[in-house]
Amino acid sequence: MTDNPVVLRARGIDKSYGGVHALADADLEIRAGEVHCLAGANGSGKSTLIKILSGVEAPDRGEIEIAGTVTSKLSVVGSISHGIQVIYQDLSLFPNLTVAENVAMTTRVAGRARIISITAARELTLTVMKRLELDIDPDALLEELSVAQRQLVAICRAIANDVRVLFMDEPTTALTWNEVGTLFQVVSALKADGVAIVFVSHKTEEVFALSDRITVLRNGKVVAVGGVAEFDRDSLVEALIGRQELEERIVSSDVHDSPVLEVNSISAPGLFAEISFTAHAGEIIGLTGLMGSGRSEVADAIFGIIPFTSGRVAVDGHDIRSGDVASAISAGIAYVPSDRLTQGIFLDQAISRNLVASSISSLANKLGWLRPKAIRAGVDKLIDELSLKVGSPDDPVSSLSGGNQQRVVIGKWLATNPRVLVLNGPTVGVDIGSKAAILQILREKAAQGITVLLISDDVPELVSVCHRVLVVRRGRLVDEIASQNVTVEAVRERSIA
Amino acid sequence: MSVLTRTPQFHIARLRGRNNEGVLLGIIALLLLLIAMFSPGTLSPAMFADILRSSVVNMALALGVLLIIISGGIDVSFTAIAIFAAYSTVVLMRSIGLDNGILPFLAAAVIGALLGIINAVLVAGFKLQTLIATLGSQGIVRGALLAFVGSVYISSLPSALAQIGDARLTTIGGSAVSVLVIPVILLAVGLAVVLRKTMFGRSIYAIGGAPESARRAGIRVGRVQTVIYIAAGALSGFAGMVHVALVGHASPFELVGTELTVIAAVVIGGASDAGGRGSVQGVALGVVLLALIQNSLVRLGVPGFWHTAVVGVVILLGVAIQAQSRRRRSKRSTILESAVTA
Amino acid sequence: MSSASTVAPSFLARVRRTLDAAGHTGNLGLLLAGVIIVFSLLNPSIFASPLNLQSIAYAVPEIALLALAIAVTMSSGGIDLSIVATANLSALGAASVSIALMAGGVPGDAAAATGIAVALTVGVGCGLINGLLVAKLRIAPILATLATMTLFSGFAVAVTRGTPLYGLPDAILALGVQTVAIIPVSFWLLILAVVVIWAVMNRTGLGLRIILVGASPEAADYTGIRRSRVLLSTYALSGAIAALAGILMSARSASATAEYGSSYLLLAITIAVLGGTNPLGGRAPIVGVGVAAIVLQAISSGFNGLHISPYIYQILQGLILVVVLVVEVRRGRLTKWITRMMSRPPADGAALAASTGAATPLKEQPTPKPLTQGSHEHD
Amino acid sequence: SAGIGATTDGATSTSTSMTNIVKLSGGDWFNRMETGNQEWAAENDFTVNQTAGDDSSPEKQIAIISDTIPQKPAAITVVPNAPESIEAVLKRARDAGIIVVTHEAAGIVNTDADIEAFDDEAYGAHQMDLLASCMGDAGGTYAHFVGGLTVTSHNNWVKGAEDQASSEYPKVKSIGDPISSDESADTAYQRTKELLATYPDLRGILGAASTDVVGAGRAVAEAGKEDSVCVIGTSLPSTAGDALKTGAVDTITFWDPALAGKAMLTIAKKLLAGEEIVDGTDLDIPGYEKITQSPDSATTFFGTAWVDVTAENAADYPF
Ligand SMILES: Nc1ncnc2c1ncn2[C@@H]1O[C@H](COP(=O)(O)OP(=O)(O)OP(=O)(O)O)[C@@H](O)[C@H]1O
Ligand SMILES: Nc1ncnc2c1ncn2[C@@H]1O[C@H](COP(=O)(O)OP(=O)(O)OP(=O)(O)O)[C@@H](O)[C@H]1O
Ligand SMILES: [Mg+2]
Ligand SMILES: [Mg+2]
Repeated sequence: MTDNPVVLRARGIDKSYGGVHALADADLEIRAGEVHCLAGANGSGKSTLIKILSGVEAPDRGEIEIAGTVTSKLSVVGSISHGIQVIYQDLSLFPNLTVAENVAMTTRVAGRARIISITAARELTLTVMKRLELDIDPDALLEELSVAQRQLVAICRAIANDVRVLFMDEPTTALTWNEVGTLFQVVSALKADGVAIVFVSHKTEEVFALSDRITVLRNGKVVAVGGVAEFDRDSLVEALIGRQELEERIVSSDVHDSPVLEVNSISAPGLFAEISFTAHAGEIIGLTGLMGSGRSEVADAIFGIIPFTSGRVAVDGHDIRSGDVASAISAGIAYVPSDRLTQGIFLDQAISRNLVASSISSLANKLGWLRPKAIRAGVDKLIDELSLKVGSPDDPVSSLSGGNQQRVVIGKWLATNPRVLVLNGPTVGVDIGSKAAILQILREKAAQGITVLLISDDVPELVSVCHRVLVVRRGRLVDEIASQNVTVEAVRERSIA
Repeated sequence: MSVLTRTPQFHIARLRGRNNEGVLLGIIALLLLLIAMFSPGTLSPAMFADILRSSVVNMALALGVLLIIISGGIDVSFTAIAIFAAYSTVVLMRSIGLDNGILPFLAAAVIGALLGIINAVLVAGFKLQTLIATLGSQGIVRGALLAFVGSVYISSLPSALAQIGDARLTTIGGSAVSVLVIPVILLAVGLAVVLRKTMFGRSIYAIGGAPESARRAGIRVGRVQTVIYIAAGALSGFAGMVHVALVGHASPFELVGTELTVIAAVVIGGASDAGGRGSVQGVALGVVLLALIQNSLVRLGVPGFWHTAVVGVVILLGVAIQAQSRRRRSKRSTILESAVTA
Repeated sequence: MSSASTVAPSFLARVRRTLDAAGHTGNLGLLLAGVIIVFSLLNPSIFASPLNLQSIAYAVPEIALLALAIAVTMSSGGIDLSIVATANLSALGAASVSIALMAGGVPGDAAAATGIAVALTVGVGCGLINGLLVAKLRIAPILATLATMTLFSGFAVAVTRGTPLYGLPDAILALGVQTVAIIPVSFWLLILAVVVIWAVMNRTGLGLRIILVGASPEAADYTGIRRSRVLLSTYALSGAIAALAGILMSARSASATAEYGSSYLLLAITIAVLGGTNPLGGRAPIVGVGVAAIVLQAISSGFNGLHISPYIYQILQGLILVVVLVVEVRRGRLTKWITRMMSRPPADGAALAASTGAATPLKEQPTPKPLTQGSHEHD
Repeated sequence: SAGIGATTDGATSTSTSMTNIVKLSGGDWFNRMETGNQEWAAENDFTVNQTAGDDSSPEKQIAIISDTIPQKPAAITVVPNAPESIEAVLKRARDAGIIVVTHEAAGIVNTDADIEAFDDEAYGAHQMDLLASCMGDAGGTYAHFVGGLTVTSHNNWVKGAEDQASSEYPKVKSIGDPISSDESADTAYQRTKELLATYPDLRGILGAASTDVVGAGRAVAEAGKEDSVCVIGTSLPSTAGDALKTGAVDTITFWDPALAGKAMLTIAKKLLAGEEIVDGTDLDIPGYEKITQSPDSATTFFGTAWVDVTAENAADYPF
């Protein structure tokens, strides 16, 4: 691999956003036909580096060398015409256009097309989808697709072009395991064609399974570069966060017998059917299954976002009205949703406002007037309890790193003194350091008698905190792995089956 | 991997049209039926000519608004631009003694385009929100017209222009169809083609749907916006001239104040206020629907004092139907998702 | 060396810091001071005279209240275009009820109180209709209220058959002409309303919820905020404020009609935005909106006093809106935009060359010069 | 009945300026009034400023009157957009010692004198007389356009015409409510086309806004019904002259705004000089030689200043 010619090289890249130094003197070298992993904790600058190499952002300093020319800044069209393609972390697709138009868009822009042909776009799309063994209606509007399908469309769009360097910014977060498998096959095929692939992932297993070389970023600086053989799990984790990862199974034996959350045979047509389980005070229950198995929908239904048509959900014996978030909250359920940025936080609002958002009524007197002192005390307590790294509570929550933002979401719910804490993928896209902190919070809350329902497909994470793990498949609860049997192997085996 | 089978309701959705064109046609048919029941004598070919006549100017104005709404913006300055361009063209023609039937339309379009640059600078250059930018430019343009160009009613147009305004393409049931219908139809068809078939047109939808994605796909967002606002200015200027030619006089106080009606027509025609959606066909139906209502009130014998209220009810119905169908569409998306998981 | 030279900078620094803390509203305050100074110099005998300041104070309240109604709905991420129609309908409600009561022998003050209550009820009712359309039927606010604007004013024309209602009780009329400590009663009412609305938006659960819903409706749903209930309250609040404006309008014009204030709609939006309201929601600068209303009215009044054409004022109003926001958005954008617009798009195959400005092959020149930022694609 | 004199201490004002506040800045009508103002100012030792809002909304007019008060002119003459709406601000002006004279505001309370070119209902009746004589013995149905449904003077004319028809011309019938043209000739044109389609036997159209007869006349001419449909209404020769020539419009009526402007100023000057305005006062202005006091309001006076213009005499009125 190291003999292959360099197709893209970045040297001494610096980039600041206001006060945030996102990249500091970062170098990156990409060779033809390699799979290059760009690793780093949240906010370490991976996405920023990709945006600079695709011409979306201009670096403050540094140079980019591509195809024998050196520049201080690429244009988007320039990068595309040099065969650079990106699957962005947020996909960057067009919800209001059809699948075919989405797939064909970049090729047309780069080709300076003036007139477009729907049929040609459709054909292009079908060709690419055949290659990926996909069957998505090219005439469907993108907004009608599921998140996983959109992810696949983004992949189609990237490889529909004449691609020489393919950046994939966390492309697997929304995919099921078999979709990930197909993606890996495509990656191998592209690699065989001499395409360079730059791959961002927080999943260490993926990193080792796929990459030839690894570049590790920390706080905007490159802290390690080398062939995959030069790393092992521990050294990678150390490079990522500068210390060893703790992911052993720490589960308290302090579970009470009293049932707190009772889910009794709830169904929602087309989503899930006859789900039943009981969770006790102090218990952390894992809920896992393939993407699209219905596990997220079960969580949504318990919180009242999706109505269930039969069965009942009760907290401490009190029934919750189907499809009524307010009744779930007043029964003591708290919910950390899967999409932090759009569902979890109010991005431009102050950290303090985010922290009180769920407990407004308890912070107001009978006439609806807020009690400023109570608010300030509550906010300070939470910041302390969650060890949030904040400048001032009046700063916008957008000024926080991803891990801290996620802790704000959890804190917002802790302020309501919940009986049941439901978390949907709380550590997705969160770096290892924050992840450990979040899992520790869950353990502490369980120890205080809160019931925790953790929806996740991160098996080591489930193993590390859960007393029991429930497995959902095709909308049904198919398995329960009891405490003594919770191991990485067991969970993985049973949820794939 | 995921398999998406096309469900039957998907085909029904296609029948309704992506922008509810089918539903709009239904409402129009219903209104015609009402007229046929309550005032059968007036349901004549002449009525269609009348509706065409009263749709022409709004249609020309709506084309520019459509461009901006698809791109995710909103414009309240276009009527000011329209009347500025048309009125100052007439003033200019009178002062230099020019008498021509074609040039004034071009001149008004050019003046409109120049005024469109103000919006382009504010939106594409300074990144102001479009409502703010066009509120500001509306005041500037209208104030400049009345302060510096003129504030008097010009009762007779240069004769060649007056002739164009009076020229009939044909007469349907005693009602004249102005030749000015032709350029407006040509512009509409042209814009429809541009929006559907050209990269520029698709870029407008892309920008309206997801601006940051558009930039990342290599679309020059600022440049497209600049062209949009200048083109919308030109269309408004042209529309202003059509108005002046049709009414046979030039008054600087006209058109301004009708912007919300035109926007309503565009939105009833299926353009999304959030951007990324809308079609020329839909807008044409929206414009015709509003013209039909306004033209039916007398025919249906609605008392004069109730006219505005009835128009309000119909606009409410129109926007409610569009909102409901959008909701249904987002529901469909979850249904499809469940079809995948099942 | 006197201590004055050392005191001055620190004093200025303190002023600067206070203004920074006040942010946009502080800048508006500066603008207002500037406007007053300029017009006092241009028209010394008249502008700063108590009578003229009084005249400004008479004009501000109704339009400021309408702008506040807009600001409240904007902070929830919506807009209420029906405010003027609501104000008129409310005023008509107040007028017809109080006139009828007085005709039936009820004392004027009681009739006035009842009338005001009726107006507020009508205003809240109109607001609830808007709220239902926005929250339950999920119609985009700009469209829902565009429709109700036409509906409400059409309804008002129809029931009054276009004729104005006269003979309001003296207690209502007094709001339009009386002063307390030289300042018009209506201006005192405005101050009271600003304080109350500010408190509602910043010190109550409802206000916080409105702002959060405006900041992110989806996150609000996932936070357990009952969005439709909040939106209903938002539009009801806006309707109530509009009703108050309606009462002041009828007090000032001594009558109630269906078509008063048609020029106020765009002006109210302008004031709300100039005051610092974000049309996309999440911000409710109530005091800023009040100051913005005074700024525009002071300029308008100054122009009238100098016999400058109202059309010039219209230009200036547009300019102020645009310039204030442009200055805040950031300078330097314009030159960037112009260069970008002037540059030709690169020709086929030469995309990179164009994008790199002065591209140089690596071999020939190992240390590339820092390249000029010129023809870049960067918005 | 008793005449009126200045009821304020305004007679002591030393100012020699007067302000004429009209409905809308610019436009033929008030430009003509301004011509009269300046002629009058040149003949009398006063300066006269005309001012107005940038649109004809009552709220802007209130603000302008309010802003005029601090300048303390000797008098203000006002043509209100909505007479009722300026009562409160006029009261403030009079309290500040300014003489207030109004026009097109019969019955307004807070004025020193209101001078009307004519009695609104008499004017409406006069238009009905013209229409009835044009329609002939057979009579028929007619429609009435107003500039806006809330314009008081237009509504008064409508009422005057209706009352005249029901008492004098039983065969002349209104189709119903007046129709709003929104002050737009084009709207009048379109509504007229619909009227012609809906009421095939329509025989007459009355217009209140100056553009109404232009639009209506055009629709009538297009339908080839110049001879069977009478189009009569308020307009100006400069606006409707062409339509009169072609026969699309039969007769227009109006009053000369220049003379109305002069009448207001003359009254103001008389009041300032301490003179009284009484029934029969001669303002020495054509049409206002012997003004009559309204039976309903002591401060309202009527002239007889309306003019009927047909194709024959249009050239006599160059505005
Ligand atoms: N968009 C932003 N604007 C302003 N400041 C920011 C922004 N993003 C991050 N910061 C600041 O930069 C700091 C470093 O961010 P970064 O994402 O690298 O944190 P981190 O070390 O990864 O934290 P965590 O472990 O919680 O994810 C943050 O703590 C924050 O104060
Ligand atoms: N547009 C922006 N404005 C302000 N700060 C930004 C912006 N984009 C990125 N940042 C900040 O720059 C830093 C690097 O962000 P970047 O998105 O590159 O991180 P990342 O490594 O991709 O993180 P993640 O793993 O969460 O995707 C972070 O502190 C981030 O908050
Ligand atoms: Mg990233
Ligand atoms: Mg005739």
